[in-house]
Amino acid sequence: MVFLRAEGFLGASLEWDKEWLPQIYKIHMEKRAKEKKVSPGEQERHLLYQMMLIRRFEEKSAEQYTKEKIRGFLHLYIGEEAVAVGVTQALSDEDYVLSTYREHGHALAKNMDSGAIMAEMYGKLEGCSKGRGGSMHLFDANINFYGGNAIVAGHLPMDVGMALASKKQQKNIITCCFFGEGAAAEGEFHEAMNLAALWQVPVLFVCENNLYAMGTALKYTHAMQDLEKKGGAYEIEAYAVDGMDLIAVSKAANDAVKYIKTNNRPYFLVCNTYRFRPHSMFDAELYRDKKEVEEWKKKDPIPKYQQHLINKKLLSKKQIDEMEKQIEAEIKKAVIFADEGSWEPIEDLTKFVYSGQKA
Amino acid sequence: MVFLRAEGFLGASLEWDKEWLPQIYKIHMEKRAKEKKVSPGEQERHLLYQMMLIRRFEEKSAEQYTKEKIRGFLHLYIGEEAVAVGVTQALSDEDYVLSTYREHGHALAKNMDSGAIMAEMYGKLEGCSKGRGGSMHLFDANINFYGGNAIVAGHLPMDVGMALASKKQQKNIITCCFFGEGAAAEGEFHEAMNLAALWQVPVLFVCENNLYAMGTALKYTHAMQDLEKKGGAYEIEAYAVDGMDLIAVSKAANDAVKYIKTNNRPYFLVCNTYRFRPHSMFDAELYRDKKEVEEWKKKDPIPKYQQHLINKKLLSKKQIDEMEKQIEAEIKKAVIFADEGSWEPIEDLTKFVYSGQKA
Amino acid sequence: MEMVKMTYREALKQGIREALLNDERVFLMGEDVGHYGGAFAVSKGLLQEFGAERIMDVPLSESGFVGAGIGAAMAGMKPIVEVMTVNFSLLAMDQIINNAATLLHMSGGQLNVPLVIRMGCGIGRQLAAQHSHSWEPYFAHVPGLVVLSAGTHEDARGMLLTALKSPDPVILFEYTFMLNMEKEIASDAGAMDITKAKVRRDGKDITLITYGNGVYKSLEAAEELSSQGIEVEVIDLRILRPMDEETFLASVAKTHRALVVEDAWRSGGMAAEVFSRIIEKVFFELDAPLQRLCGVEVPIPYPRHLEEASVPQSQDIVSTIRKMMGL
Amino acid sequence: MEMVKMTYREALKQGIREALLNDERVFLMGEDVGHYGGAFAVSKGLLQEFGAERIMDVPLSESGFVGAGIGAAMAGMKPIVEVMTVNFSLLAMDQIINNAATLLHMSGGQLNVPLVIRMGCGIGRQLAAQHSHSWEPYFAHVPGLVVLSAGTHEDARGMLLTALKSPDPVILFEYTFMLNMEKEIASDAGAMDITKAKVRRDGKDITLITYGNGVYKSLEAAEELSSQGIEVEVIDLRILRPMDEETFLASVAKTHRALVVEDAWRSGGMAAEVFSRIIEKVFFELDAPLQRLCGVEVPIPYPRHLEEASVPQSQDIVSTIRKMMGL
Ligand SMILES: Cc1ncc(C[n+]2csc(CCOP(=O)(O)OP(=O)(O)O)c2C)c(N)n1
Ligand SMILES: Cc1ncc(C[n+]2csc(CCOP(=O)(O)OP(=O)(O)O)c2C)c(N)n1
Ligand SMILES: [Mg+2]
Ligand SMILES: [Mg+2]
Repeated sequence: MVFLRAEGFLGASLEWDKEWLPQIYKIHMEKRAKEKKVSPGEQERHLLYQMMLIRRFEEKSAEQYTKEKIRGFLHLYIGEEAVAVGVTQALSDEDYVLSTYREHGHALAKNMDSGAIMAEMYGKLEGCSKGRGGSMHLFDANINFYGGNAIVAGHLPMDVGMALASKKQQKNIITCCFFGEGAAAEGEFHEAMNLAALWQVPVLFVCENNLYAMGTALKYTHAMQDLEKKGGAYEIEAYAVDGMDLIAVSKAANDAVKYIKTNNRPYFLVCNTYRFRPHSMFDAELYRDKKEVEEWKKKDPIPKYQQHLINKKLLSKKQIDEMEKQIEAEIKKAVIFADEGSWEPIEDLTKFVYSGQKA
Repeated sequence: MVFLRAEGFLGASLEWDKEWLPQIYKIHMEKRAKEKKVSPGEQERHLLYQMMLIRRFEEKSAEQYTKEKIRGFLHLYIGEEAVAVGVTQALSDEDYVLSTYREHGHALAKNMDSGAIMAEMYGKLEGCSKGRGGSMHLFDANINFYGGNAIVAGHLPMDVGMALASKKQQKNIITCCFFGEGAAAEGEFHEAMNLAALWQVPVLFVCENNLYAMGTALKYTHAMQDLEKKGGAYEIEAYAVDGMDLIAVSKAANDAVKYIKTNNRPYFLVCNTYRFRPHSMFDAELYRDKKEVEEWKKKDPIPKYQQHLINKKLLSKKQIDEMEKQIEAEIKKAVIFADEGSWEPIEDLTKFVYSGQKA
Repeated sequence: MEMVKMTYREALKQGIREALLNDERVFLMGEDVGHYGGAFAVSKGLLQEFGAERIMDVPLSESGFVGAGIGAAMAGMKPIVEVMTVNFSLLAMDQIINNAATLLHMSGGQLNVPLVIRMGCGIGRQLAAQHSHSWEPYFAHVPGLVVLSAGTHEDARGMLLTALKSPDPVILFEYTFMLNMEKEIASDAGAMDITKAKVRRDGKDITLITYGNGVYKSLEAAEELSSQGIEVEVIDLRILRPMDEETFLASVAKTHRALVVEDAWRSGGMAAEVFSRIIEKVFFELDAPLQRLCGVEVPIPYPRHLEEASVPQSQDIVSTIRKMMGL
Repeated sequence: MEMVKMTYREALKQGIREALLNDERVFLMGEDVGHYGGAFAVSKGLLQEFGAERIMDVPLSESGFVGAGIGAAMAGMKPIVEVMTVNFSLLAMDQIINNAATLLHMSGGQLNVPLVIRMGCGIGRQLAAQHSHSWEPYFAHVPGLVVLSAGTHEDARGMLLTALKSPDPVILFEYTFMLNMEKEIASDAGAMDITKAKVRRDGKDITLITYGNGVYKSLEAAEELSSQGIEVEVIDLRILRPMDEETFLASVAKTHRALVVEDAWRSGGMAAEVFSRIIEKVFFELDAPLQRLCGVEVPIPYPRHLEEASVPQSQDIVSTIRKMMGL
């Protein structure tokens, strides 16, 4: 196979892409198939499980916040679960994922350990970022989850750089980044989209359009509100999908990944969604109507997907109950893990300022 | 009239715009007509004069550069004259103009005194910026010329802010800014376009696409090279015009101004042009073919417009000769003015760091 | 003089409100200043009171709207631009330094930029490494800027009003840590001078120079030390640029000892500059080496105990001064 | 040791070329580094030699391509990112500080960023207020960054090679002013240490601490002073962060006098930090107040005579030292 020949970095010229890419995609799909649960409905129930886990995990986080176990800013993802789960199921474990400060859902979907997340939010040494980061800064390089970035849009250029590296290294992976519609107004969005398209790197840009950037509604953030149309300004293929529908998101994400792998070009996926909760725990929600929130809650992706699986006979009420128990147990374990975690000694404060500093 | 009623700042609500704007435009056009030269062909010859003046002034600048009278970076505009002249003729004297480091042409078109420009490039106290700025930083607030900005794209946000101020103050003016196609890759372009469209402020964005940003060709700068299409990403009306053709540029600029005045919205005008000279005097031009330059020189806007006027019987060879003499005299005067100018005393070095510092 | 109790947040809000009432050229622009009510609820209610032309919500685009503020100021308005926190100001650094601070000079004195940029600053809510910085030294380094630090409630209430009279760009630091803190201030508190440092407490034994979050912490430490017989003179720099050195030089000439306290990172912080001026101007007055207590040189960590350990606390001040006094 | 004559520009280029030859993970990315040959002709010919994958021209988008460099470094490459001049680095400040310098800490030690950012720095070509700054102090203030200043031809040749071995982000300052300057360097000059300051000239009477454009100017002044009987010890800081204080502290302990020279603005410049360390560590060794000669606090003006007046010149050094020595 062509890509096995290219052992070192940077050896091959740009020309190989065209013949080489469809092969890569085939191999990728075979690998994904192996990773996926195989018995009928198993994969579907797994996705449902992930959405439900995110939901319950976040509810528990809110609870721990009011108990002051978690401090700082806590941004909940509740309502948007179909996006993280639907997009991530299209990725392989080796793919890089970058996210924002509203990233618990993406981290869980990428299979980050829920105990490590909870411990991180407590600020404990056992947290995924050794407690240094808290809720906004989840990192786990082992599972290729690169944060947890709290400067809005600040991760988009990095994202392109990681994809550039993977292209130069001829790793057959893509880099996926999540960001809000508010982030798309930043100059970094513009620069990152242009660079990705110019360099033809495998990036999946996922814009989670939840209609608000803190309290600023879409119409005050963007003059042009069909965000997917922004792809055209960079010759980037783009698509908008109903982000409240797991099936639609999954299909769109699969298509996007296929496009990226076969064309070696970036892709811009807009997921139209809604957060049911305030922006963070500091938000009095003065800027939107309770009624609007209630309307959106009717589109809750979790019951919708449950119903779909029940209709398809891939899920029973009993299985839902079991899942709930399992999730309850997992979250309980996570909380105990966090509660029992340890505080980093103050003497270690300056650790991690430079590599190889005193451990 | 509606707008006479609104005396103070900020008094009126946003609603008045719609009825009020066409009236503003009418008044504006009457005013422009008065400013314009009135006898047949006078206005046309004036525009030709401006283009020729810019050309000769720049040639003289290059000469003064080799004599080391002018130092630093000198960016010549030769080849692009139709853009500055065609756009500026559509503006009124009160309109704000902002430009880049390649701004001699815009300054002259806006009627900046050629002696003050030459003296500035010499670094003399009599220069338009008291010699502090040099070639890249021409400023003259009296004629509403706001630089002379050498951070690429750095003036675009300011531009929007000036237009915002004029809107709040209900001044019936527009803000026009010139920038290169390279600048459009910067995040500031994205942010400024979006803000201008959101705030519906009267900005004319003029992108001078001369195909190179220093030595980086358009195809390495933008994934999507039909720059006017970028307007759509911000719901901004856009148009691309042959920037080597004064008549086309003038018409496009007049249309743009009309659009801005009647809709109170920004406009994005792309002028496709070419610089005949190196990027600056430090450029060895390794990145483009001599042949390409020669091809473009055939499209020189000055002979083209001369021929047009001759065909239209609005210009005679004799008149051209006269113009050339007049220009020669004006430039000679400018050089003498600069030569005879004075150096700022070193004791005044820290003047102009804060307002009202020792004079 | 009648005194009223109010939070630092309320003091800030009253200042902004008064500025809006005083001058119709003034408008407030920033992310979430309007509909949301301000990220830290400082501008809550102002949109309803003054309308959308005076209280402008802007998209996430720091370089864009700060630059727009510069343009609006050049063209005759008096914008107050809020950068939600100093951490995000890096995105607007080019506009602030290469444009706002430079245009006057570059244009040979033609273009002044009467703009005020307010920024939340510092630690205090466990917001971790991208939301907790103390970057006053960055701005204090730049000729052309006026840099103010509101370390007390009266300055929170009044600095803005004077800043808006400045013909040149002003950076005004406000402190997240203090938002909920209640203090008494004069009921008629208004515009504050923005040219001089202030002696916040008289003392004869040692000079403590500080600003921002350091002010109340230092006063607290001074109280405790006073009960131990050490009289600390506490000076609030207030204006970080152009720095008023007379006030602290006079104090050092009196006490012959000085400590500088700040939350900003140690290397290249404000303390280093204060040291330098003391050394250059009153070196022979010193009875002991100068000392500084600064932020630890680390991106601020999330857990409370580490966050607290990363900036000087009032107990650190007490023990350092005791050591400096040979106790 | 065979010596060869070369310009500072050539030294830089040889360093980059060697880095590209040494390690195939290394690539150079920046505005006009390829087809144009580098804004200052430093990378001329490298595109032809190494191809477009190793020498990448990028669009004007400083935040974007610096951020991309960070990402590429995180993912196993060794990017050299050129920011044409430090003046434009403000556009990438958020990426450099909030990401490159912070990721290691914020991720609890997981993500290091082995990136080198090269920047042209300082005055020298009458490029005026938006193209002439000396902003080393900005970067030297930031924990997590390694900040290098190539004040000599051998450092121009060799610092980059060592920098590329750093697991953490390095900012490497190069000086526009020196590009055409020819000096002799060892024909086998290679990687240079990046942990220690260097005594560039021994002396017993006074310590002169400098970096960057200050080095050759200081050596020139020292020569002249030597002929007048004053022996100046010239120390090139080289590493602005983490600063090697031992070298200059030892020198001050020997000479008991010190002057710091730099092109950067005075208030909050590197000199202030050097002062502070001297005061904190060897205060009682001082026989006289420390002094500093720094950049005048003004955006750099265009005319040559004003540009020259805005940074210390070798004659200023001579006369200041004579005064400090009581002559
Ligand atoms: C550069 C920057 N500016 C401002 C903020 C403060 N802030 C945090 S989240 C946020 C809104 C972001 O909205 P969006 O991108 O739509 O994401 P969402 O929170 O809706 O998921 C703002 C303004 C920040 N963190 N970074
Ligand atoms: C922010 C910034 N980056 C880089 C530069 C260096 N530089 C000056 S002009 C230029 C090219 C600009 O190209 P374009 O916008 O197309 O304008 P043109 O010079 O072609 O008129 C560059 C890279 C700069 N001045 N500012
Ligand atoms: Mg959003
Ligand atoms: Mg161009």
